[in-house]
Amino acid sequence: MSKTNTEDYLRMYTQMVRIRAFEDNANQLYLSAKMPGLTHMYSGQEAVAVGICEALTPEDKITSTHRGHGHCVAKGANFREMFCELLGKEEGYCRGKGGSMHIADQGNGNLGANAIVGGSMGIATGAAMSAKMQKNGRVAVCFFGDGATAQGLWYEVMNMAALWGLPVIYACENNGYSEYTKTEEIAAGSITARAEAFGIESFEVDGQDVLAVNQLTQKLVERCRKGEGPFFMNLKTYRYHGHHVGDINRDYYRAKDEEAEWKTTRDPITNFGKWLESEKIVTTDELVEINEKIRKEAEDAVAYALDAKYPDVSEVDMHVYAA
Amino acid sequence: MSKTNTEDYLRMYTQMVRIRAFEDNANQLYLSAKMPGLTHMYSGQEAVAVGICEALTPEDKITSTHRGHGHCVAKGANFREMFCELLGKEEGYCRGKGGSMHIADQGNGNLGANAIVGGSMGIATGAAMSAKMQKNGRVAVCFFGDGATAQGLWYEVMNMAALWGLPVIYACENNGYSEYTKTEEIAAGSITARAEAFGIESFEVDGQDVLAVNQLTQKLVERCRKGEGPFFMNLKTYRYHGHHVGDINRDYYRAKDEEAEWKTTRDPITNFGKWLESEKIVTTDELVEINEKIRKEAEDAVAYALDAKYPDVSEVDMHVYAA
Amino acid sequence: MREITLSKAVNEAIAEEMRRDPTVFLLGEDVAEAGTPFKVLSGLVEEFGTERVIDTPISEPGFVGLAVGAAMTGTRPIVDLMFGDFIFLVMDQLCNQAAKTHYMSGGKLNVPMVLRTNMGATRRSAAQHSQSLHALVAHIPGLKVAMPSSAYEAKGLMKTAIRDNNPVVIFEDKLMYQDKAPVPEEEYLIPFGVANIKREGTDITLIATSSMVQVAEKAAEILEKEGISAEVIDPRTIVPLDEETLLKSVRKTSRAIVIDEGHQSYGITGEIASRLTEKAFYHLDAPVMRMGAMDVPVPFSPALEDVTVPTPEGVAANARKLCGGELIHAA
Amino acid sequence: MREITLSKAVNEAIAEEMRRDPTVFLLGEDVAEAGTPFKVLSGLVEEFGTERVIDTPISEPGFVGLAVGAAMTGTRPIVDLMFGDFIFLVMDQLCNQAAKTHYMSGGKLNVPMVLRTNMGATRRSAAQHSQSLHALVAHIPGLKVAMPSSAYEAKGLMKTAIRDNNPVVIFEDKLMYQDKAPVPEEEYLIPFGVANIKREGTDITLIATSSMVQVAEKAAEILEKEGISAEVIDPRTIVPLDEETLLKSVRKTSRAIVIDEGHQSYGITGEIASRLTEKAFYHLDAPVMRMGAMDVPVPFSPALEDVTVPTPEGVAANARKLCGGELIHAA
Ligand SMILES: Cc1ncc(C[n+]2csc(CCOP(=O)(O)OP(=O)(O)O)c2C)c(N)n1
Ligand SMILES: Cc1ncc(C[n+]2csc(CCOP(=O)(O)OP(=O)(O)O)c2C)c(N)n1
Ligand SMILES: [Mg+2]
Ligand SMILES: [Mg+2]
Repeated sequence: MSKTNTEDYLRMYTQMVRIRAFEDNANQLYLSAKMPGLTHMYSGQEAVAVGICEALTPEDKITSTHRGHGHCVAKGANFREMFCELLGKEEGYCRGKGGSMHIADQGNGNLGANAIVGGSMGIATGAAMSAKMQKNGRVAVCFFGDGATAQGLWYEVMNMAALWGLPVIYACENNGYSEYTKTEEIAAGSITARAEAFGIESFEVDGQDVLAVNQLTQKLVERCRKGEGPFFMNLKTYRYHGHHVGDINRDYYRAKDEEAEWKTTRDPITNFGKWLESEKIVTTDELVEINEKIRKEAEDAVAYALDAKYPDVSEVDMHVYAA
Repeated sequence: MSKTNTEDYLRMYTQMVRIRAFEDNANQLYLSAKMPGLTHMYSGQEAVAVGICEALTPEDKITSTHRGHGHCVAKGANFREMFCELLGKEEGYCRGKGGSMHIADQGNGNLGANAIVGGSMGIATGAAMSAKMQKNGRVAVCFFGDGATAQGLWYEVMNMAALWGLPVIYACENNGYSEYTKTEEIAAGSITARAEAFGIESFEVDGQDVLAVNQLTQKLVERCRKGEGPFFMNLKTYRYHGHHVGDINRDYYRAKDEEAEWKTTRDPITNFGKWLESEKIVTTDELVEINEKIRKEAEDAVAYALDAKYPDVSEVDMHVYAA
Repeated sequence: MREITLSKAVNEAIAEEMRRDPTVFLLGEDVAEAGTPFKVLSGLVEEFGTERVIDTPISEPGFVGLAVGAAMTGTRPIVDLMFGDFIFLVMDQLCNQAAKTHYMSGGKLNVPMVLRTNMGATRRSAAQHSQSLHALVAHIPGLKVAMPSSAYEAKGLMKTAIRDNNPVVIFEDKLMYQDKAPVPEEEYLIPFGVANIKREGTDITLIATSSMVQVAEKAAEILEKEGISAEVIDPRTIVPLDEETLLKSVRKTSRAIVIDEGHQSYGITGEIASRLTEKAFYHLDAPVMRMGAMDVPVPFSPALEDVTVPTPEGVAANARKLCGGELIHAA
Repeated sequence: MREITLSKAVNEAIAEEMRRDPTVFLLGEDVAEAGTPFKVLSGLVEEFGTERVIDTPISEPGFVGLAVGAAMTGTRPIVDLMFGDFIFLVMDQLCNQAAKTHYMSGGKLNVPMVLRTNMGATRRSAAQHSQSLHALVAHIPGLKVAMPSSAYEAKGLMKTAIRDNNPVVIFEDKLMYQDKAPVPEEEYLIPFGVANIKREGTDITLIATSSMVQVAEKAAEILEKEGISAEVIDPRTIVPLDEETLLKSVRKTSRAIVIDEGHQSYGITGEIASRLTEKAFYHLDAPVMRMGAMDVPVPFSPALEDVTVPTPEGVAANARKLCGGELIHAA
């Protein structure tokens, strides 16, 4: 493992911590009834979003999911605009119109979180299609969950992506659950084989290992830019919280032991932090400092967002149609 | 090859000839402007419908396609009611309301032709589900074309069929074309591998060989009844006519030579007839007699249907809702 | 009479029908152990087992298709579609297949299935989890469409739907799952196509669907204090629609507002208003007014979302104008 | 002026826009060499190549999804949906995604795409290939909906649609592809939301969409012989709807019939009739009448199919009654 990439490593570490901090605050906002609606926490899956997005440029596109805060942070978004969006404020990335389930830092190539499971599979593939047509070398990454592989749309768009050699990477965040059901109970055969059947080169990766994810993505992005796409990544990962913030009593579908096991032995941040220390890339103090700085940044952003103003009611029928 | 099955063989031969005769007459009706709308000829694919349906009981269900006359005949329908339906007459199987694209002899377990490509994949799978729930030992066969494998619905229902072990057989009539396009240009990877990826046992069969089709289907039907379904059959076959009756000039997408080759060397009826003769199961004269009888039957039915009356106009708003 | 929640009422209706008829079964995402995210179906899998309360993959078109096929072959599926917004995903199976099978087969095949789903905004769920899309299915011949306005209707209409031999779509308002209403212990069914006069009145008719019935009732209370007597009518099913009851009221009051939570344009208010106008034109003192949801995707921000749907105050204000003889839009 | 078919008009519009703007491209089943089953797109692949005229697999939800993504990222896809009936398959991508993206993103993302499809019965194509489903998309905020009534409109509206920054759905009547009309050689665009007065008249207003404009015109000719002067108006786009032009006419004639080929119930006629009634109530001598297609799946049999859609004779008969002061339904 080369140690010349200190800066990259630190950025990856930082971005993972930023996601965790964002989610901890979002969860708090929800639990204290300061946040409207409902939200799905990304905590536990940070290495996926960060490992992938760090291999992309801001011009590359991603599409995101109902569990989309992590992708948004990883693709370069600011806390302030994100918290404003979560609270329905005017300064939110979507002027408060989207909320948690549609959050996106569009300027950094995020085409949007989506509340329809699998709903963005066509959009990501279409973004890759337009990249190919415009010969601009851009790549599109389509994030979706293991449960989303049950949507027929995926097979339709994989077929077209494969036929036309589109620069798209399908990234399945395989956290083992679809809402309150183990995905293995609702997915027959092999998810990876399904992509392979369309002639799509596929990879199974440890989604808790940010470096493994990042290195694979870098390779695939490069190959996509050369016209060798599409690709499929099956990333084994885990969500720490319930399906959504209100999903508290989950013993009936997921054992406490299993949760504890993942959190204590496979946490992507802890493990990467330890590795950084063991490789002498950072000191414990430096890590603490990073964490502290981010904690502060998140708190400031929350305070800012809580104070920020709501959109004027006249905005309600703005943006139905583009000029 | 056992020769004790003379009766079965003759019935299969007869049914294939009946389909061909039905289609020749339907084509004539269309060309002479006596038939309204448009229609898709099944000629060339007879061994698929007959090989499969001869392995089913009338209680077993099938779902059919836009190219559905062959399935309908093979599942036991009469010419009269079929021609009446094609001409929109009251005595048609659907009282003239369905026409060619929705033709079905419902009493023999045909759940209907379908004008939505892939549209019946869920219906067939649901019929299998209800058979399993009702423990009545019935099997459902879902006919569809190679082009239909591009519909996402197929992957959704295969997943459920595989998860729940449903007694359904997916029968892909792989005639190489989707309308005016070679299917290989619009299907990536391997169609068979797509089914296998869901853990579905799959078979590639010569769809021009009625015995091969029938023997495989018998096995799979039996296994379905024992709870070992679902299965997938990829049946290589060929359509002789254009995509629809009006598709006359098709050189731009399909070579005349290719058509001639299939018709002269791989015709399911001619070849099966030759085999029956060579195995001394029938004489040439007997085959001529069968053909002659069917020709007459078809002509009579056409004449009957041409004379039959249209539904009364008061039927237009009958059958919107069931009582 | 005991009071139970709308959620419980739906649960009871389904349980009773499943007990009565072994061919009835449930199908959908997280309907079994989880009892749906709204917990409406809790307890059913314990009583009826996983063979009749079936968790599906996230494959809406697929499992609606399965239900159509199962319904054609001797069973009576109830499909749970978690959010009404997902109806867009199942339109082909619902409208090209389920709705047309009976007709296309010349009456030979039936599709006795129920699609239960929901509607309703102001839950801060944004544009893809807040729509009220009943107008779309009401437009398709072959489907019946029920919109319960309370626990009482929810139970009685659900039981009727399950016994109906046609595909029926039921829209429950997700904001009302915890609302209680008196529901008899004894069995009852509510026939389709029979409107319910929730409140009698003489000056104006408020025709309202689903949760808008509550809005209309609150408006009627406001108006009563001002001496305006409003009649509130709930059609209960929009297909079939009980025109007679609506017409009778409008002929009496000479004024009407149709209130619905679907988008106003090309929604159901235009149809209802037109039928009334066509058949009671010479009784009307003013055009039948319509109040639907705004023609905007449902915004997330509470500051915006609340203004998109009709409110009691809004209804009262319009009723006041109509009764006061103000010719609102009329030139 | 030269006359060309509607089919040719659509072809020209697309070709001109593809020449003008390299980001415009075509996507659909058999659009390239085959030029679609209706041959509307013949010749385009020869000029623009298979990189811009793209044959897709039979994956309607998939390729509409691709178009949405492509539209969000710098290109302008025109999607060919072979039959309007298949719109049920693409509703999620069209209505949950394309229609809402601009709004949900707070105006940051645009989806400039065109979905061209068709409508129209009496082609003996039965229930799944004959529907006129424009009401469904007209109900969804964020979509624009155009319904050309002749080659002239087909060209001008298509060009406007391609340049529009929103998702636009265009319904062409498949019975009209071979109908000819005068179409200028010079470039022109028809703005959305501007109705066209096809024929002036004073006694009654016939508002008709798509091929029903011809029906209305024929009815007007019949009526003229009887001394009844009918004004025929084609809204051209139903979203946006040019209310002003319609209202002006109705205020003048005091009577109106809205004629459309979609199912009548919960279709577009109720909306248009309601808007007119709301804003011109006191000018009306009779309720605005509606003539949609029957509320039945489209039957195959010619003996049945023909009676499901409005005819010139039927329109004339109703107009006669309205003008004669017969109070059709009114009690
Ligand atoms: C089309 C659709 N069906 C159902 C839902 C409800 N739903 C939201 S998230 C979810 C589970 C998704 O599982 P997965 O794709 O594995 O993502 P995860 O939540 O595990 O990140 C479901 C069923 C939805 N939003 N959209
Ligand atoms: C959903 C849908 N898309 C498109 C069509 C138009 N169409 C009718 S048949 C056909 C080709 C089908 O090919 P295949 O499934 O291989 O069947 P084949 O015609 O070869 O028997 C198409 C595209 C349709 N009827 N339904
Ligand atoms: Mg998951
Ligand atoms: Mg084929």
